[in-house]
Amino acid sequence: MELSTSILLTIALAPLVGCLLAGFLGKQIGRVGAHSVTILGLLISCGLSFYVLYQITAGGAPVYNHNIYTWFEIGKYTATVGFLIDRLTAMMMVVVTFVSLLVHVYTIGYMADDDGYQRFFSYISLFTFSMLMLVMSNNFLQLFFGWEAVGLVSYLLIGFWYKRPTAIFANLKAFIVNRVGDFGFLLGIAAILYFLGTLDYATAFSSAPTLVGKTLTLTQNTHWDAATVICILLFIGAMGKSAQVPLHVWLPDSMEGPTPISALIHAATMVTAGIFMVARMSPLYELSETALSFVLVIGATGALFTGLIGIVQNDIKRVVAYSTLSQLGYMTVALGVSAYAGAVFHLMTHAFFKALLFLGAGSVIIAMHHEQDMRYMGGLRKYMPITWITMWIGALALCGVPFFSGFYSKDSIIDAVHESHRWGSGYAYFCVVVGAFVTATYTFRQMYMTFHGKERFKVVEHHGHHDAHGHDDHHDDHGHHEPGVLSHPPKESPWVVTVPLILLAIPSLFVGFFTVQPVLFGNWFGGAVHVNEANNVLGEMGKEFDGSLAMALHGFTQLPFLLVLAAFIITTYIYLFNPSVADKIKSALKPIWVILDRKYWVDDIYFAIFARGGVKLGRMFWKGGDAAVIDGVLIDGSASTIQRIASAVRRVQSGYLYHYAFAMILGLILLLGGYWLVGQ
Amino acid sequence: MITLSHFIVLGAILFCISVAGLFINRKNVIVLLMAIELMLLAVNINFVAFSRFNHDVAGQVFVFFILTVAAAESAIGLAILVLLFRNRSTVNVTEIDSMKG
Amino acid sequence: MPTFNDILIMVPEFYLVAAACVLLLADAFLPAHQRGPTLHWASIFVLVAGIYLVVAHQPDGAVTAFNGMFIRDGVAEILKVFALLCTILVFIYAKPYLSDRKLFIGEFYTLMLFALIGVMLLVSAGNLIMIYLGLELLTLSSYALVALNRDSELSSEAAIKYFVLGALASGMLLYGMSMVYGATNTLDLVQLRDAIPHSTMPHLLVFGLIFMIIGVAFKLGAAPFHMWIPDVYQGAPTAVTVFVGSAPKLAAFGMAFRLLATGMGDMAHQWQLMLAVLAVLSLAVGNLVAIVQTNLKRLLAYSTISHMGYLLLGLVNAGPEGYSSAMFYAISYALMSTAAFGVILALSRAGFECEEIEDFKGLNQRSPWMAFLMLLCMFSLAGVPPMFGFFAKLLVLQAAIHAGMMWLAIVGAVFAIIGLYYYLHVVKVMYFDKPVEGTVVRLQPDFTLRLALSVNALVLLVLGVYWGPLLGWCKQAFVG
Amino acid sequence: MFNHLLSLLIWLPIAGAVPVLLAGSGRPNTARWLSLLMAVLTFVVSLFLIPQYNADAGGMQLAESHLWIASLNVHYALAVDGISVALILLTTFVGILVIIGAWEVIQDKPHQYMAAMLVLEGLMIGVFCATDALLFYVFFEAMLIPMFILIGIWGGPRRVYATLKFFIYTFLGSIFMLIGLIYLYLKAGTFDLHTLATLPLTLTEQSWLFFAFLIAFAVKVPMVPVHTWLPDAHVEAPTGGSVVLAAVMLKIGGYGFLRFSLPIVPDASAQFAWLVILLSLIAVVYIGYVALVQEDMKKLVAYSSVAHMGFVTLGIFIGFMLVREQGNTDTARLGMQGAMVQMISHGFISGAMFSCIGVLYDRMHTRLIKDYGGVINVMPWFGFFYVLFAMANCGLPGTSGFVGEFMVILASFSANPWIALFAAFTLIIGAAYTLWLVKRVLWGDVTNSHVAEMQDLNGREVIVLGAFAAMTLLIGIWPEPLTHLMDSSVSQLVQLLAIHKV
Amino acid sequence: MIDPSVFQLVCFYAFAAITVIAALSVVTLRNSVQAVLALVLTFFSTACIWMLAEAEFLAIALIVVYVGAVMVLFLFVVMMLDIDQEKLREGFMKYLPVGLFVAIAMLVEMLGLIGVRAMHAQTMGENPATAAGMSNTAWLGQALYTQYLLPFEVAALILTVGVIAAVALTLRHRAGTRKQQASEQVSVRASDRVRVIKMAAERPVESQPAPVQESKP
Repeated sequence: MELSTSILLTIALAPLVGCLLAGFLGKQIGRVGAHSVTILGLLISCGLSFYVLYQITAGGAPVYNHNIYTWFEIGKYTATVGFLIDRLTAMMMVVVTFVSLLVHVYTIGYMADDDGYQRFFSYISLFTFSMLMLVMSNNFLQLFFGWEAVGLVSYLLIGFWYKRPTAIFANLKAFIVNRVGDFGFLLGIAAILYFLGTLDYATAFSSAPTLVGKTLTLTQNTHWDAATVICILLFIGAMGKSAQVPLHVWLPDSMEGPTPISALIHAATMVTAGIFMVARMSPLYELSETALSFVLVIGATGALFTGLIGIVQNDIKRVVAYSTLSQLGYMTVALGVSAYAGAVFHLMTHAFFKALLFLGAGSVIIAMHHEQDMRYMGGLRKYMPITWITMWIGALALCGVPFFSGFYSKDSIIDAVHESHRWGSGYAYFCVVVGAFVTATYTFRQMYMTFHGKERFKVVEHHGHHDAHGHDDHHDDHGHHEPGVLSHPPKESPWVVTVPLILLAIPSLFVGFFTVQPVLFGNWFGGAVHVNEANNVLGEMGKEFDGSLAMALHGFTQLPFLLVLAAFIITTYIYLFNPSVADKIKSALKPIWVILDRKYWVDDIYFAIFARGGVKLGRMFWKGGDAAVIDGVLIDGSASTIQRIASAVRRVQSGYLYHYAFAMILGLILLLGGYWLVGQ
Repeated sequence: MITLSHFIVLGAILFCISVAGLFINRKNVIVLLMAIELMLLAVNINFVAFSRFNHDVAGQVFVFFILTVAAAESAIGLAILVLLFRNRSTVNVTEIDSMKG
Repeated sequence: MPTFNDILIMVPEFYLVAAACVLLLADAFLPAHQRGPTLHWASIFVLVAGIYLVVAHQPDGAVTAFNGMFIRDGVAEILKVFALLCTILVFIYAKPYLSDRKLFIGEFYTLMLFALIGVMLLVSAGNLIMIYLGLELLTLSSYALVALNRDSELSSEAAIKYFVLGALASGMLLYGMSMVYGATNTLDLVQLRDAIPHSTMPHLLVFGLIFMIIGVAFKLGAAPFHMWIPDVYQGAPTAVTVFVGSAPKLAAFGMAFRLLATGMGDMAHQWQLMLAVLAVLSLAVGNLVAIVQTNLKRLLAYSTISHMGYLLLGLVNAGPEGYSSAMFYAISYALMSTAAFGVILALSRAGFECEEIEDFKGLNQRSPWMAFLMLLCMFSLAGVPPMFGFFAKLLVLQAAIHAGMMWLAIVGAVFAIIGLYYYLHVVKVMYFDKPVEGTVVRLQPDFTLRLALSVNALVLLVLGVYWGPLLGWCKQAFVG
Repeated sequence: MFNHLLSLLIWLPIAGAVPVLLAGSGRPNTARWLSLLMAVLTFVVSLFLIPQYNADAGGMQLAESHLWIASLNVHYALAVDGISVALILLTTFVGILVIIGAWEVIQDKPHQYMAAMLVLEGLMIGVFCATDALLFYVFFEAMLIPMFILIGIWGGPRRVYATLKFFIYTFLGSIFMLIGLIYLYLKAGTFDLHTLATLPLTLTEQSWLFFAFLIAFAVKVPMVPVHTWLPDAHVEAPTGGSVVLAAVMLKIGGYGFLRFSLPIVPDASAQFAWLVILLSLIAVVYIGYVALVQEDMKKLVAYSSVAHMGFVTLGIFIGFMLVREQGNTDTARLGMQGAMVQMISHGFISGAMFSCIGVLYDRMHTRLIKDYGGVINVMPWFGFFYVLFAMANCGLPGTSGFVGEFMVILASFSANPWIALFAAFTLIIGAAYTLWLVKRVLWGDVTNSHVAEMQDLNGREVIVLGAFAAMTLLIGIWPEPLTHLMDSSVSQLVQLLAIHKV
Repeated sequence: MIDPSVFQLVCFYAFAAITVIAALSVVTLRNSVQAVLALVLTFFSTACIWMLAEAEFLAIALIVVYVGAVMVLFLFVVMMLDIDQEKLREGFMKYLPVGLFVAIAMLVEMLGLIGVRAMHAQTMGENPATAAGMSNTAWLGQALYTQYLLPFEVAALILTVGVIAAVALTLRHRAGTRKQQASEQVSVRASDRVRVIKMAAERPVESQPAPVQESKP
């Protein structure tokens, strides 16, 4: 049965309606009204998404690819707005709407006392709409629209607490870094239009083979392969959005936003848009080995090196953020070895467990009265058991412990890299394997520092201070409170917080086990993802695959698990039994620690070169170019020159009669002389 | 034998003298007026000469008119001069420079 | 011998001479308190009737009278109509100014009328003698008019400068005429034109031509023969300046046309380049020096010099198209300058000349209408569409380009930009500056003045839209 | 009425200025209502263009022609094509908003202000209608007078410098065009643009004429390096003046290229297309950097206007590369459409940005960025609009700012990837300067007591900003009606690009 | 026997020399009165040269009009204005070189351009007046009153303007001076000047000395 357009439109527009109602009528409908309409919108959207997924996978609905309306039509170029619903899309829709729905619910608790309550709901609904437009698009234009729109919402949400200087710095940074990516992305779209003459996916993919042999002439002697150019340009976009090295710098800073959006946008959905996009463009990427190697190397670098930074972070959210960077690297590596399904699979599992980790961290932060520094936590498990347990589930999934969903996706990626013979796969394999150890290290460290060990906070009861705590604190600077001093003892979060945690813990546990076979090895995506036979590493792996259970059991003997185990032992020793070792290691490896703490100085270099350098360059252009040369010399200069000439010439008009007469006589002599010279 | 060039050269010389007079005389307006009379005289010599040498009456008629007009002109010029002297008590050209630039 | 027909052709001139004489007598014999107003209205009536006489009974094509001494043709007709019109405006504008300064005397009117007769004779001259006499009639009257304010130092200084330089210029003109006469043996312009190709002494012709061009250039006020203009414009009583800036410019164009086109048209290739050089110098000097002026009358004087540069751009074309454009320019300039000086006159009063640019500060606050009229004048002078002045510039630029002198047109354009600055400066002072504390700008209460001035300035806008007929008229005059 | 629709459009506001002026300073409210009435009336009349103009047929329609100056063969000739219709609608739309925007802001001689605005509106419509070069020139120049007055009287402290610079700069540009036009007239015997387009010209002639046109329109657009009048004029102009200047007047430069450079001197335009493209790219990159460091909000937006208008010239002139070197007319159409959409869209966005700054200025009487901070705390609704327009200004998809830039970048990639590379740089630098501005003005805690006292938008301001916002979003979400309106005309223009005159 | 033509030439040179020297004196003499007298001499010798050219009427007119009227006017003005002669000639020498240079440069240019050589061949030939069978004066007069009637009338107009202008500029109404008031004279009525008193032609018979209450009107 063909999917109906109105259902798809409803899926996309229901969150938008919620957003507009909550945003424009927020005052009128109040807090309850705001979260009710937006959650209702999401419920509709999510429910219908599940329906669509069902129809696509089980209901036998054909791939939906129709235009809604024409955006512009100029000559042979037509830009439209339309939907392409295949299995890839359907899965993404479910992930997006499901996580978003849970985040909406969670937000009720997390933002309970915030002034910008309605605004926040409006934003996250707007985000859901944008993300849906992105994943449901059937053309590059709409893809770009969604691409930028999620960027906008991300900008708004990172700067949600606009009074914080760090937040408004972070959102500007996030937007501009993303724009660097979009810069490449837009050029990539332009290149597609140039080579393939269309913005429509289906047409573009079907004519993709014509790219072979085409080149782009950059200079007289430089000809680049068309597919490579297109793919690298598009991937630059993905690097921005999915925070790949070297455009990763915005993501850790984006943690300035409220935790729900860290979970939704900066972990589960938006940052994976790049992964989704590359998977979507697989017919193009398959044409260029070079581009895929590029993707591979970038991803591998990110997977390892950003994970390392996570080890030295003390902010609970930042640890998760660096973990996200690292995991995005894994996904990218999967793309790089043409294991698109693996990437998307990891995307899905990661969406669940990373959202879980973020929301869990958020729950901790609520309990700690918005204290995010793990050095002032510890021993929280007895105060908040649900959070503790669910977070452990997420943590183990993240580490890739067999049977957890993360294991299936991550281990498959490691295997796929191992299988691949693509240029750079050796480096990538090293990175992802070491990355597994690093992941486990920072994850266990985080869990121990938060939930186990000694309580490193004090509880000082304030009286008559009821209003000052809680979520109003958002608007205060961090330094306002003495660190590690709480006015109430920490307690478990309300049900609106814990229910989403539980609901996310379930898929984190099981989704991998049940879906790994079809998604990875069953050609579940069908035509949505295209892999050349020669590159089909998953296909190779599929030949050896004999069930989820076997895979998990086999996993216990593999190198990645052994590394996780090693990390477990080390961190357990250090953080549970002998905390002083941590400091010793820190001082022993001071130089390395500094490198990691300064995040390889990437931020500093960028700030110095691009931000400060840009301003300096701008000032030079302005003062030197516009003010000095154009205005100073050309405009005002010529004006003052004319003034000077005028002042000089006016002196000829001396007032003396004999000068006047002399001028006339001189004129006569000149005319006579001129004629004498010229005329004769 | 007197030729046309004699007259014309004489006229030219007188013209140049008057021009020089206009220029080198920096003090007295009256001399300026006289230099102009010299110039007109040069013109008249030309006209008379051309008239005579080309056997045409028009030149001499023109001279007649020039003489007439010059008389009226002198009258007005001197009137202005008198006016100037009354107002400023000077006919010194170097002092008549309240308007310039 | 003159026939009745000769007199009939010259009826407007004779009528004006007679009227001037009657007014002269009336001035002498009317009681003192009646003199001023009577002469004023009578003069205006005389001029209005004069316009009628000029326009009415216009013979088809060009006719001559008194053995070719006098030519009555379209060119003369148009120039005369506008000269008369300008003089009427001058009378209306001048009246309150003159009354305030005890200059409301008969001599003003009679001398103006005689000057006007000079203008009319000059533009109709068919003979070198007539050119000379017409010119002298005009200039002698003008000398006297400039000096009319007998107690003013500036006035007499302006007059003596004007006189000496004017006499020098007419001396040069005469010298040139003598040479041309020597070369062609005739003084009649038409015969002159016929004789030029057969002249045995072509050098003499060019030589004379140069001197005559100086005479014309002086009358126009083209650089470097412009030196008198700023001082005379500033020193003369404003009521006289407004005249000097209008009708005599028309006459100067007429004179140039008669001498250069009618008389020496065959030598156009000789004088074109000379005029071009003069045009460039005028544009440069006029526009540049105007920038640094603080006195509005002096500024307008320099602006005149630059405008004469543009007029020369038209003449350089040396064809009917160029002449018509130059005439159009002369007319437009006369109307613009009359209006601009009219505003100065309207704002002046006893003891206050209102001629410094400073005096116009904040005019828009005090008298928005006057400020608006002045704004129209300034934009028109600057040549900004849709004002009249723009189209005049357009035509002369076109004429210059058509003559193959693209470089000249470009020079004209460049100086138009420079010129724009000082016109805008005046507008700026009126509109953007605050009025100086303590000064009171009071408008002359004279209703006729206000009405005429408004019409005069608005015409600059109206003709900017509806200038076709005037151009057609000008072109018609040069056909055939 | 439809026979003289265009005349009516031109003269209605101009004639309307007379009663407004006559209302005098004594009855300011009468003047205000009268001028609003006139502006609305003009807008309503302009709406008739949509049904009256046949967008599918394209070409010049609704023509009127009367002999104006018989002896010069000058005609009062009006006609519109799709591009003109779009620009006229923009003009009349903005015309209403500036009058509403000035309602109680202009207290000093409001009747003169309103009258000047109306006259300006009529003249601008005239520019877009004229099909006779001389008529075009007259409107083109006459516009300067009311603008000169607007900036000079109601402008900021350095208004005199700014307005003189504005006037002389523009005059400088156009006077050379006048000479070019005269030259053409002498060759063709007419100022009729259609005839001039078919006039054969040698390449040398075309080159000279090209530069004559270039300087005129480059100043107007403005292109680097003749752009410096714009920041000054904008900074000093009253809000309404800035809005009109940015929203409509700059478009006349781009429009001029279409009407003059393209049809009359196609070969020279093709030959020197690289120059225009180069200047456009410099506008995008260099001006982007200059905008980044501005300390005055209006100056920043003014510089961003220069950068955005770079896309207009870029979109027009890459057409030559595409058509002449590749025969790629469809892409050329895309680029040209992009340029046109950019013109319209920039009209709304820059108008809106300047209106926003006007809103702030009316409350604080300063335009320096450093005097603001945390405005969102006290003016949330304003913040909404401000962010919306800022996003539109940096070309966010879904807003009109994206459409034109998108098309131009797509088309320019086909012409030469390097061009697209530099053009697309606007994505980064545009976002940087716009959002940095937003950050410093809007976000953050309230920086000083003056900001704390600011009131949120009043109803009048909401109407103005809301109208701009509606148009910005409408075009951003569904540009098809706009592109369809202009498509036939653009396609005809692109056909002209291929015509060789030598 | 001297050839008349040679004699003429000698005379010409003599008068021309005087003219030139006198003209130079006009522009160089320190004393204005002397300068005027030098100018008179210039005119006089020029008149003689015109005589040589057989333009008798003009020669006489030059002397009558110029020497007799204009120069007298000049002298009158020079003497009327009390001018410090010494001061007025200061710095004269400073500008002489420039003046000389300008004058000579111009002379060279002029003579070069005029083409004096070509004129050298042109001789006077027969006196046209004599050829027409009349005197120079009649010859001139005939042209003046027929062909040049209009200019002649205009010249009259110019003279009128000269009179008006000169009077308007210089006539001053000093307080206390008595002068004619033409307008008053014209507008006067008989009643203003003469009072006609009605009175009886004869004294009545019973005439008495006037009573006290009766007073003279």
